[in-house]
Amino acid sequence: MTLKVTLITGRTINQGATIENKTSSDYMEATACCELNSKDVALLGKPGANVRVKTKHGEVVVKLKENNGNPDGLAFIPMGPWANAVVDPDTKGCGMPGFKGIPAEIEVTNDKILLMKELIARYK
Amino acid sequence: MELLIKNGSVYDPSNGIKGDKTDISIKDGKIVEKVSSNASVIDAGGRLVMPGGVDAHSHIAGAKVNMGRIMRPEDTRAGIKPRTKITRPCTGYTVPNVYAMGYRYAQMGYTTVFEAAQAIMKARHTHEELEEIPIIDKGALTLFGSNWPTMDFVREKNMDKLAAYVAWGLLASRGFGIKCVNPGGGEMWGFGKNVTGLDDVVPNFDVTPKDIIVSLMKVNEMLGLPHSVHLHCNNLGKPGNYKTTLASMELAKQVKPSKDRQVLHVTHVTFNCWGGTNWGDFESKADEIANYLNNSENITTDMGQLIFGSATTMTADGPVQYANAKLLHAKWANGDVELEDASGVVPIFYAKQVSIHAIMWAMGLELALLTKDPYKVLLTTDHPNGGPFVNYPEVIALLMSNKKRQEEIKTLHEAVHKRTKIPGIERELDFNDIAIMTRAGHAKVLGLLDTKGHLGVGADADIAIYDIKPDQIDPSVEHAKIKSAFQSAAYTIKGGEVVVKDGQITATPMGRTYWVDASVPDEHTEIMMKDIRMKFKNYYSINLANYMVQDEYLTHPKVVRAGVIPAEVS
Amino acid sequence: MAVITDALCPFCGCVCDDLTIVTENNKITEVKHACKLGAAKIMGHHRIKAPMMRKDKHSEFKEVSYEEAINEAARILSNSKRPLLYGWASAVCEVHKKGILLAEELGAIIDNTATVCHAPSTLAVHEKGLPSATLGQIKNRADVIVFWGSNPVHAHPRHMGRYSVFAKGLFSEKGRKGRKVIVLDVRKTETANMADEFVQLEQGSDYLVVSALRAILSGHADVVPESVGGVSKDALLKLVDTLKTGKFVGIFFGMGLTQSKSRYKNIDNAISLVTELNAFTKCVITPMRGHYNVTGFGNVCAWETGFATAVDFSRGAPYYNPGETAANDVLIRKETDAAMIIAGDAGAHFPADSVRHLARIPIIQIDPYWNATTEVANVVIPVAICGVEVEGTAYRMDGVSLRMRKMIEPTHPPDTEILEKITERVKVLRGE
Amino acid sequence: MQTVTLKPIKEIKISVEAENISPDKFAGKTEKDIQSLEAWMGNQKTTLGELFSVKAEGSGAAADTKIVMDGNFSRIKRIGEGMTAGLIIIKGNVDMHLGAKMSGGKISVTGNVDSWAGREMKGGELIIEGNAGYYLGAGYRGETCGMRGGKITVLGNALDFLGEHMCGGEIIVKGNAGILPGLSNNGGKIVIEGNTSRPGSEMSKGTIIINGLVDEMMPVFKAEGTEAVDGVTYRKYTGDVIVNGKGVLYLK
Repeated sequence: MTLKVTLITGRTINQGATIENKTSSDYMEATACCELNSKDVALLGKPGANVRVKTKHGEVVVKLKENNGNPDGLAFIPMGPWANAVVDPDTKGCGMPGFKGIPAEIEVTNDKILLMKELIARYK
Repeated sequence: MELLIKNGSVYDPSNGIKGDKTDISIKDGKIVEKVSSNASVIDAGGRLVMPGGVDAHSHIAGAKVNMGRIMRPEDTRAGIKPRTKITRPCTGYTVPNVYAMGYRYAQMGYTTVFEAAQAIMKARHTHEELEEIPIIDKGALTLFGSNWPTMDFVREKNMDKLAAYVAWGLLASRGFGIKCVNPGGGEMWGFGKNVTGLDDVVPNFDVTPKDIIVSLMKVNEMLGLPHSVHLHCNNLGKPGNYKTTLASMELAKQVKPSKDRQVLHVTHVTFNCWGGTNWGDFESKADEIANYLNNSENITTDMGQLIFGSATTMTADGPVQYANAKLLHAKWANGDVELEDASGVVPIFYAKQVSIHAIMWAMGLELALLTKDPYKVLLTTDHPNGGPFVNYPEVIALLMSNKKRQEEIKTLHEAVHKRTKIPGIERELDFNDIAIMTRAGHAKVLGLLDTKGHLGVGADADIAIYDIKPDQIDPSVEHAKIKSAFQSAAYTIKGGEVVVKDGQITATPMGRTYWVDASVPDEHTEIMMKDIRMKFKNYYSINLANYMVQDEYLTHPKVVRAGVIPAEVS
Repeated sequence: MAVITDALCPFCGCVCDDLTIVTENNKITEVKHACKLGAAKIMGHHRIKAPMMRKDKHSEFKEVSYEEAINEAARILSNSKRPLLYGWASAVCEVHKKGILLAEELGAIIDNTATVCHAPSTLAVHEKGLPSATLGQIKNRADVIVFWGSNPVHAHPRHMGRYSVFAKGLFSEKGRKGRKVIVLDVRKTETANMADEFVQLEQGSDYLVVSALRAILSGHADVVPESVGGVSKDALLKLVDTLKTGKFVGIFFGMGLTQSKSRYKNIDNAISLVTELNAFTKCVITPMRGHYNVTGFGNVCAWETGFATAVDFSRGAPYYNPGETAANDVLIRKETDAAMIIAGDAGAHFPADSVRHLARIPIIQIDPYWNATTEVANVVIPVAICGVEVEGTAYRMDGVSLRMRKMIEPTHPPDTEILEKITERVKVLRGE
Repeated sequence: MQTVTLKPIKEIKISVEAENISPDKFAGKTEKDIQSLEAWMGNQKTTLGELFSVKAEGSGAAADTKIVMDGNFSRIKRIGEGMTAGLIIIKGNVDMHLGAKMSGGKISVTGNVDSWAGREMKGGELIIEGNAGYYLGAGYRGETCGMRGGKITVLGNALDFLGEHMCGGEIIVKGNAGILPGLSNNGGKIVIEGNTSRPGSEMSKGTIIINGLVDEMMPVFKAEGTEAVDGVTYRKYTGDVIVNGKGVLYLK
């Protein structure tokens, strides 16, 4: 099943608490995840599953998480390298890329979540 | 280092020199009796020599100046100049970057400039910028007029505590003197309101602007501060406000000066000598202010001259800036500072065909020309409120030439004829008057006449040489030449070093920052600090330990000592 | 054991100045009063030990001397036709000054982390100004507090306690009880859970909602349709009424506005709303700045160059035009041919396309920590941590400047020293 | 009559600022003079001759000067900046700020132009056969006036913020436009044949005509029934009511 969502990215407290420790598993746990409400999560599978998030700009595998503050069809990935694999680079004439409001598709996958090092290595 | 300036036509009003051919000897940054034969020599060749310019009221550094830059990239791009081997890049017209600020003043022969308003809580920012303004000496006046401790101590009628607070506030902000802006109004703006006159009661504090002004004047003289209270009157920006200005000046009679200077400096009169009751019957009452000045002894003013074109208004008077923004449909920055004061920044364009602007243009000139004693009216534009300081030469030319004024009047809205006296004023100021209004007067008003604004022995070797031969020019006719000569000094000498030659920057030494260390009895400070500690505990959003400006922010300090004058002397 | 009181927190734009730090043998053993974010940073993480260089992006780093790394950094930068100096927000203002001087020397673009955070707010300030106030003004007076597209529970954990929702002051002695708290967001955040009113917007519709509020405020409710951006007209009318009748309204906004559809125009519009509200009450607006000194960079850059960020020195004089001169603009266009990333992590916080270009060009990283930028760097120069090991100036989100304290002695040189040496070396290489 | 032909002679990756490519700057100059005119590539000062082959024929004043640019100029900024007269014909794509501040003459482009084409334009004509970027005919940061006069025609699409702060002149987009066209329009005329979204916010004067679909309508306009413009019936709206605007928005 592929879920069509609008993706936003942003800060979380755990992302912030580990931001100066980006090689750690804590940072990865805090940021390599995608939050959906339980209804949307149920459409895909269970929290903790690996999901592939795909946009026009790229794709990335992250862990599925539940956040019932999200309305239906809204996905949230904490800011960081995993989120940035799929955001819109267009700066819209004002210098700011599109970190929020990106149409995305989400599906469960067996692929593993890349480490920060591996993720960045893809760009080399 | 020795330097000798020969053959200058010297104007040094406070030493009574009016165009005499006098040599000036300089050693180690000071003016001395004479120098050895090793001294390097500048032959002024009969050209005009004056003390370095002094500006007692300009907005050159701090939170609101920088907000002006941040909100006005269109102004920044108006004054772009790439870096050179000596100079950093310059930007801006009304809100220049720090480098342009120093270079452009120096290029006009100015060597000392005072920032006219800093809130204590934001003083660290002011000093960060002052530290990067090259060449000139500088200092900053500190806002006290709406501070909660000020109003508390005024209400308690406890002048000892108020004096202790002012002394401590000057230390905390490394400030030079007391600035009082729309007293009481800053507090009321906290809830979007304002005072309407000297007798309004400020809610919750139970004091009036009058109480605040008089009390601050009293403690200013108790402390024997070099400068007097520096007042931006209530009701600024409202037609009819000249009455408030006159009533504020009248308050000065209640206090005796502690030294040979005014007890009250009323600033940028262009913005508070307004007659009429609305924009329709708006008229100049600068003549009334001048008349008052001519009949009083202890008040000084400055012009705040309007310059046509782009300006950026910036002031601690928060409510007036909101009113401006609304009136002009312009962008508006507001900067309330907790427990202390307000501020606002609004861009404006002064147009010759707008009646209000034409009338305001006349006001500063009327004030300067109708007031007999030039020591009572300093030349300022309230930079950048009336216009940028780079226009001082334009103002000088207007003051020296009735012909220029009449030519200008022809291009203005007709209201200038009906609502001002300027068309009929024939007086033309001479070089001595100008030297007072741009140097000696400022130094005297600031209380710095010992080392600034004159060329006598012991003075700082801050000197300007202009490409004018005073005995060979008729300023009335050749006003364009006057203007261009004052725009671009032949030499500016700062602390004995040539920093400008032929209008070009030749060296960029760092100037000093003046601040006043005023002593009060320890027991007064202790009592006062109890209140202050309570305010930090309950109200401020930072801790007392992080409030005071640290030594690191004054790498070239110049401390002026003052303090409570014992009862038997005062 | 040493105890430092009134210490300042070098994490977020709140710059809390009431921390107590306990140290022993030049190690921080305890941090009191800080939030989770501040405590984590101050307690410290794994550090880069020594300067490192590598032949190409695929080979392993080798430790080198500072001198070697600095010389290589200077060589890379002075050979560059379109250098970018990016980051700065996690450093004190003293570092920014050195950085701007280096940018001038190189003819570089200098940009800071606001470019992916609140730089759009600055663009809005160009249009409409910024009616704001210090945080203590909110604390003492505000009876209505609005968080729009910002989530302080996560991003500024002590904001509500120290400055806004719960803070007590002279005219707000009841604290939380005397205040109405409104949250506008696209999802119900933890901050929204604490609010009296939560207004849920459709993602990307903030601009429309602000305009609807302004239309109602200006007496034109008749033109507003029954629902705007997922918010009912009734809710909008009620919101306007709440805002109008507050005695002092404090609005805080975050990246929900700066990064969504319409970008800076959302803030532009919101600033107008605030200005117009002042006809009815006192209202101020403040951006929730992220890094503790991102506001400082904007200030230093403004007083030195006239522009707050994204300054292009390529022709010797400052030129500014985000959309053209901001970091991602030049990276996505693949113009940048060398970059220095300092006190900010472009590798982690820029879109993939930008990082892809960073991975193709020589990169110098100056930072205390190993992060995503390290993965694409050629030269890595570790430095002391500003605000922990180095003192200096920082500007709180409301523009109040504060002096960060030194808590322990540094084990690495400060950024200022590295920048000075690079600048000196660049001058030598250029024969100056 | 003078005709100057420029062709790229190398691939250019770093943007070049070439405000000297203008009939006013070329008028009366020899091939050699033109070759030695300054341009900046990043932080390197260079010349037009280093970047382009320059062929000049004839001589004349700016009004009689035609510049023909043939090739890919997608990294050349500020072409025709401030030009007062003459003609620039570009067969290819160009970078930002094409015809910025121009007050006369004509520029036509067969390809695409990047952002800020016609920025602060005062007069003259700009014809873009391809697509335009962001801020077409807009202003500079912080200024209250963008385009003041002249005419811009885009045969393709334009991106966001077109005609921002326009104080006069006319912009016609045959394709679609991005969000917020005619923002703070203060007297200009904008015609969009295709689709757009959020038009006319904060407009105080001027006219915006949209023949395609409007994705999202600003909640700040008063419906004024229908009105015919050049024989076509439109729904008419006036606003922006927030600023007591007298702007007119015509939707099909």
